[in-house]
Amino acid sequence: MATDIGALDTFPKLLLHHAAVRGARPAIREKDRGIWQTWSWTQFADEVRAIACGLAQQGLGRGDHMALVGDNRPRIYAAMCAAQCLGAVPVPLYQDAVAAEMAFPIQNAEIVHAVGEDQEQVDKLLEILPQCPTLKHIYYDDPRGLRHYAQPQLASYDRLREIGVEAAKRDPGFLEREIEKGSGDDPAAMFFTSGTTATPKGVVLTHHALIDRARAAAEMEGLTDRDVVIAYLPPAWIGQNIFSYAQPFATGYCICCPESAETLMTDMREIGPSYYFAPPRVLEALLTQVSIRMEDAGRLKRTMYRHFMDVARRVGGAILDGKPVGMAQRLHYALGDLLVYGPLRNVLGMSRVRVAYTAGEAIGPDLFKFYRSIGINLKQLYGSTETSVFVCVQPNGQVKADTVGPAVRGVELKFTPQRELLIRSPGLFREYYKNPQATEQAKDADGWFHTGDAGYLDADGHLKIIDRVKDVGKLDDGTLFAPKYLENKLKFFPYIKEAVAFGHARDHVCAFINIDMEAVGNWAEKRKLAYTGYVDLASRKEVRDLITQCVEQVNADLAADPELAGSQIHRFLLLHKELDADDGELTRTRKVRRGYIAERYESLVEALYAGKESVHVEAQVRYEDGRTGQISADLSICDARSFPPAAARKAA
Amino acid sequence: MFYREVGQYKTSYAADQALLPILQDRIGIAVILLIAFVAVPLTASNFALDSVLIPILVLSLAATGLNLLTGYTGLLSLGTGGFMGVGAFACYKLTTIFPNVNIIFLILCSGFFAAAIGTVFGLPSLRIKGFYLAVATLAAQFFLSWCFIRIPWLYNYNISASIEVPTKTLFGLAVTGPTASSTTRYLLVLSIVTVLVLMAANLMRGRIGRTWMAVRDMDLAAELIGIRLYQTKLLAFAVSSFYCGVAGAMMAFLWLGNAESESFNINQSFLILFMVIIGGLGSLLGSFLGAALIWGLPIVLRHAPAYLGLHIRSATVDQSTFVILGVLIIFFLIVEPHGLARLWQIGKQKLRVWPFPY
Amino acid sequence: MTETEARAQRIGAPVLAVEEVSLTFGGVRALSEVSFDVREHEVRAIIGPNGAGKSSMLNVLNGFYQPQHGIIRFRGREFRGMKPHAAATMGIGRTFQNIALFRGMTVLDNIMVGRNLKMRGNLLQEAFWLPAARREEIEHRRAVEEIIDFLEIQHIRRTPVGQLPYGLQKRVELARALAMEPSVLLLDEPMAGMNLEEKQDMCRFVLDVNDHYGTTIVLIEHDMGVVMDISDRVVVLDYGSKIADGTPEAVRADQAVIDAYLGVAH
Amino acid sequence: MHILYSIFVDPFMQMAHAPDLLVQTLWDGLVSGVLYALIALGFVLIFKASGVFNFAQGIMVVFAALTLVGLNEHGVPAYLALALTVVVMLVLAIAVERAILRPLVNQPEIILFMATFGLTYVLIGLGELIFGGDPKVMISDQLGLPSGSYRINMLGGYVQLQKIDIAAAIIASLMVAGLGIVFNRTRIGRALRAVADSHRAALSVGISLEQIWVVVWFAAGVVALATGIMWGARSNVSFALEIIALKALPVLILGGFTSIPGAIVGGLIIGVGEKMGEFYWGPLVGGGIESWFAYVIALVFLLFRPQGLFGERIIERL
Repeated sequence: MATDIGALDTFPKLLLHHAAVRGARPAIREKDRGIWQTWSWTQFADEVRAIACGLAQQGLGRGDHMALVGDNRPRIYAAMCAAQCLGAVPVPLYQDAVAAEMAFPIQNAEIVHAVGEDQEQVDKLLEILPQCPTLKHIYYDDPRGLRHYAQPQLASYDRLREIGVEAAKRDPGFLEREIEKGSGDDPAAMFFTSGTTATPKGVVLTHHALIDRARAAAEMEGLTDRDVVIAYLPPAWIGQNIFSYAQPFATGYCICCPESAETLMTDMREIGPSYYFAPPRVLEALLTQVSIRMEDAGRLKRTMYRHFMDVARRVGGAILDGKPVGMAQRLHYALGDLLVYGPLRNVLGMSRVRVAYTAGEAIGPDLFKFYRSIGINLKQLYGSTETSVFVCVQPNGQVKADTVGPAVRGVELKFTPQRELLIRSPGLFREYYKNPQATEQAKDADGWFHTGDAGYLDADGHLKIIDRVKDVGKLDDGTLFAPKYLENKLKFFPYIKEAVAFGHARDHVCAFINIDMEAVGNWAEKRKLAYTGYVDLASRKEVRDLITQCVEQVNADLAADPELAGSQIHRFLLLHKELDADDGELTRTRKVRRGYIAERYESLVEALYAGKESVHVEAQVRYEDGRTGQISADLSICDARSFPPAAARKAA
Repeated sequence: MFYREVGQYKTSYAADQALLPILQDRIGIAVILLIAFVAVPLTASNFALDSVLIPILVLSLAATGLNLLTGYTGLLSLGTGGFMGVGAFACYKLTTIFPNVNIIFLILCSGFFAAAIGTVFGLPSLRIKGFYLAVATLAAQFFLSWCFIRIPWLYNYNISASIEVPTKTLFGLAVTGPTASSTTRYLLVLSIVTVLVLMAANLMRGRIGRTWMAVRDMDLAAELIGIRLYQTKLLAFAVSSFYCGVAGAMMAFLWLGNAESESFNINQSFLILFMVIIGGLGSLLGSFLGAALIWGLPIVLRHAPAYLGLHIRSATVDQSTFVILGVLIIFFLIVEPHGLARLWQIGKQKLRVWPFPY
Repeated sequence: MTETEARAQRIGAPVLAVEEVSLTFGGVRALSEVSFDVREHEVRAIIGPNGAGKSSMLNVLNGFYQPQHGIIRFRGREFRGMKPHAAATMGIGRTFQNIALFRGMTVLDNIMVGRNLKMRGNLLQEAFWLPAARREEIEHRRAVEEIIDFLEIQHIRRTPVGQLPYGLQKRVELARALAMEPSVLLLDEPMAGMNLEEKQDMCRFVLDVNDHYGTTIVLIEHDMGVVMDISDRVVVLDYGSKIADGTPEAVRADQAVIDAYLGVAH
Repeated sequence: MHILYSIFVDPFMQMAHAPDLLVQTLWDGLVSGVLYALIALGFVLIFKASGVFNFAQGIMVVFAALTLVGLNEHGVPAYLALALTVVVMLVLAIAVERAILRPLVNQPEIILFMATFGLTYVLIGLGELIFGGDPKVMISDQLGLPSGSYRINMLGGYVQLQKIDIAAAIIASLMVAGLGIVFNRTRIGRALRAVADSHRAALSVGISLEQIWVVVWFAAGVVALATGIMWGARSNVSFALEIIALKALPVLILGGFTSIPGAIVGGLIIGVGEKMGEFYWGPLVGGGIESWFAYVIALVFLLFRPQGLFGERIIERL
């Protein structure tokens, strides 16, 4: 190859490389106006050139920061690359965050230029303008509804593009010169961690870090420019950005943006991605959909489905891993593939998935086994924003339900006495922006990053994550209490949407449980149970009995594992409302904010441990359109049978 | 179950609006055409061709014509038989006046005559609707039947008031008349039917098809949107009669070899109406399924006793066919008022979302 | 320059007017000597208690009923009574009180029917799907996709209309009317039977249509809140005759209107 | 010029020359008009009560006549055969209600209309299976129906009036009067009309649809039997009759689908119109125009008054 791979150390250089080598190949597709609009690598490079020159005219210089707020759209990724061409640092923000949450990042990074997708994002930026004096230019992509906006800061993306095209004509070599100035160590992007605790921190990642990790994982999976990825998660989350920005630049494959959230399922089935990433909650939601729809099927189809699912549960995973399986079993599975698993993968849009990752939080073992058993090569991945994602990845053939796989090439792992995991890798972040104390705290002198996760290496060298260090607790009698592990087992049942376990420094474990409105509602309708809304459904006796059965089944599984037998759930209550990010109970990526919940529902936790039968709760709730209302309900507390730990079990 | 729609995405409107956007459907149609054009001529016996396949194809074309009018535009017509007759006699007169002109061209031209007559009898459709319109087409049927007997010029003053089809050749091969082999006639009928049904499918996915369906569903709203009701209805009558005319011409020339007023009487109209209703109003596939069932069933019933070794007087078999046919029509209307095509559509939809129910 | 001043500048001369229009059918006197005008780019509301003749007025405007008396003036031309087809060609589109969608077709086909006036494909071109017909179909499909995107109904593009919930059917009907690229749009109770959220969406769409496409809107509506919010001028009908005409604030304070609604003995 | 003369002037000249022939044609027209009216009456009965356009009314006439004659052939005395046929018609009504109408309640009219096509085929098949396909002679004398004819000399010639036709006219008018009273005055009549307007509305006020439909189809069956007897007396009983039943359609067009007097008046107009047309204008175009002339009359009528003589004006609202 003309330029050796080493010299391509920044994303803009990679862009020019792809435009030269595979110019006609599709770089990015977007379902818009009913069909898939396609940008080839040359077209994408031209778009980036126009926007970069435009931004340069508008005064965006090396080292400046530029905010990007919006859904997965080709123009958002073009703007991101354009900023990098000028040596500026793109800062993607969550598009469903409220205005207040955007103020801190913009002040912190002194952002002058921002690209917003549509009127909704522009309104948020205009709302926080008073607190962000630095913000001078806001470019909007979709002009809908913005015709009468006369604010001076506003300019349309198309106008920016026109300025860029004229500028590029005047000085054709300008962009190449700017790109040459860039080097691997320059910051490529800044991601604000959602942070389950204090204010968010700006993680600065260099070109080198992102590209190196992207290449390491690509080589491991043999990704080529023929692969296809669907980009549907928020671009501001490193989990999505690595797959829809860093890796396509590293390998040249094509990313596809769905038309809208409602059409995601059909768009995914149309595109048929070969390389797929989904956090556990998305996989859970899919499984719940599958079980609800199968429940409504005719008796014949249901029995067929259950029969072949048992076959899959027994042999599916083994066949996928290439382990030896009897011929009769293999034939039986093949029949199942024709009748159930093939069509199921087809309807879920996953027929062409070669590699599927899940990460972001620990996944329930049964949920994980379900996808592998129907032939989807789902593998676990561990990483975080600070480590450019790829730390541990399960290679094909060594996939286990409860580990996250061995370290990826170039990553070193070390453990502190409290079992905290330390990591050293080329993908480490440079610093928390303008937060030296946090940087020291996280990265010590000789480059080890403190992940804050507790875990250990198992016999095959696979990393096994227990929980967040500060969450891993001990019951009074010292037995290990890993709340996330319990919560994931509970969440495997379609009827349970979210769960929060308590037990640290207590004598037994209790839990809050959120029922899944759709699944339980469907279950109730089948039994002719009338209910008015979420609160009424959650308070019904029959629903409590249903959830008690689920909890008792979890307790039975826990009893089988000597280490966890002590942390069986004794008492639980069904929350009167769904935990929601808008009320601060979850992070933007739907992770439980344990500390906040314990503090806010203090009275409920005490009632659980005081052995009370029921507790009254008054809570303020924020509705979708911003109005707040009062919910009051009497939550009755239920007891769940726990099982004696199994006698001497052979080592797990 | 057999559908694998993953990866079939459309990057252009032309692809999105294709007749068969899904790959598996394209494969299905290709297989059917292959069987029809290659396998059948090689294997089918003359009996199968002459008394089963050719009739079904010809009647399917007539049913398609009626479906365009009744299924897609909502105008009930009982004059199909008459319009087919016009096609047959027009073709006969054309061959006598222009003996050496290509027969296929004449068959298609006779369709235009039927279209003209159809439009004339469609004129009342502006002022009257529903059953009342059925009377107008019934008047056409009886009037045309009367003409086929009372106007000797139509059958060249032949005393038996019927027409004998002369032998016509195409590229040296006998195509009509007694010497023409069943296979050639079958292939000719098949190609004409395929082309015309393809044209009908194209019409239905374009502007004209939509205006017809709009007139069927809510003609008042259609008018307020700027659709000229009168022109749309007349166009429907014209195109529908064209199809019936061509079907009639093929019936005389490529199937029976002769024709007289009896073969285009009111019973023929009812027969085709049954095919469209049982097959499925508003579905081209329905016309084929209906024709195959309503024509095929009596043949099967007639041969069933012999096949099963029971020997029943042929008269009783014929009469019981009537009863079974009547019971079948009622049964279908109860089970699926929208006909076989809807059953086929439901089945296909179930396969697409297999293993889910919806 | 505030929002309202921007709107006031854009409203032009009267584009549609009715003078002394009276309509009776079967002895029922639906309208008696009603006169009012509608200005370019305006959102004109027609309100009044049930049976006041609102729908009949709309049906006269787009030619569904022919008035016995009075004149309709549209863009400088006078008509004793409109022909439905003529009204459509001149750019008067409408939606219906109880939905008049084509139940046998999908959402996309319903909206494409709205493009009918603008399409020229003849029988031969369409039957053989010749390039001329194919190009025209694609060009009009693109225009329809703009409207689908505008009204955010991408996810129901291929659903048969009969299966849609009420609110979405109303939106598809608005899309079909917009597909005709009307200069005047008659909306017959577009928000009847909708919950709060659907009403807010429909209000936003009506305003966007008026703003983005510059279409003059004639709106029949019961919900006074909606009328006050989005209409520039209001005409009030009661028992077939006009009892008030003016800005929403003026009309709300008008005693005759209050009596009509609160039912003072006539 | 000659054509215009022969169409518009010559026929009327002929009428003037042979008034008795005119009267005879008129009488023949009236008689066939009565029979058309009777068939139309059967259609109206069922349409008025169940909204179903019963295409099978024609074959029911044939089936009733065949049953009567068939039973008689098997040695059943005439009056007993008549009673038995009435019972057969009752059984048929119950069967139709049970097998066709009940499962198709609330279906659109076209579906019910098609179901009656199915019924027609079933009855043709059954008729032929049980009673054989060949035409039969009506046993009118055993039933005490008058035979022979009166000869009245008038207007310089003579007019032949068949006694059977007079009897038919009397029976027809008795039936019409009876049904008219039942429909408009009695409780059952009101229920019948309610069901016709809307099945759901009738059900909501507790009218049992099944009962009403059986009553209505039975009444139509009896009318069909009477028609079969009258018709059979004139020309023998055969399946050709079924096509002639289609003539009832123009009668309904003229008279309106839901009015009983309309059916009678419509029938007479069509009957007379057809006979006159055939007799005077037929020869001009080669005769035999009887098969379609009735439809032309109805069509011309429709263009001026789409809802027929007595039907209500159809107002379409949006």
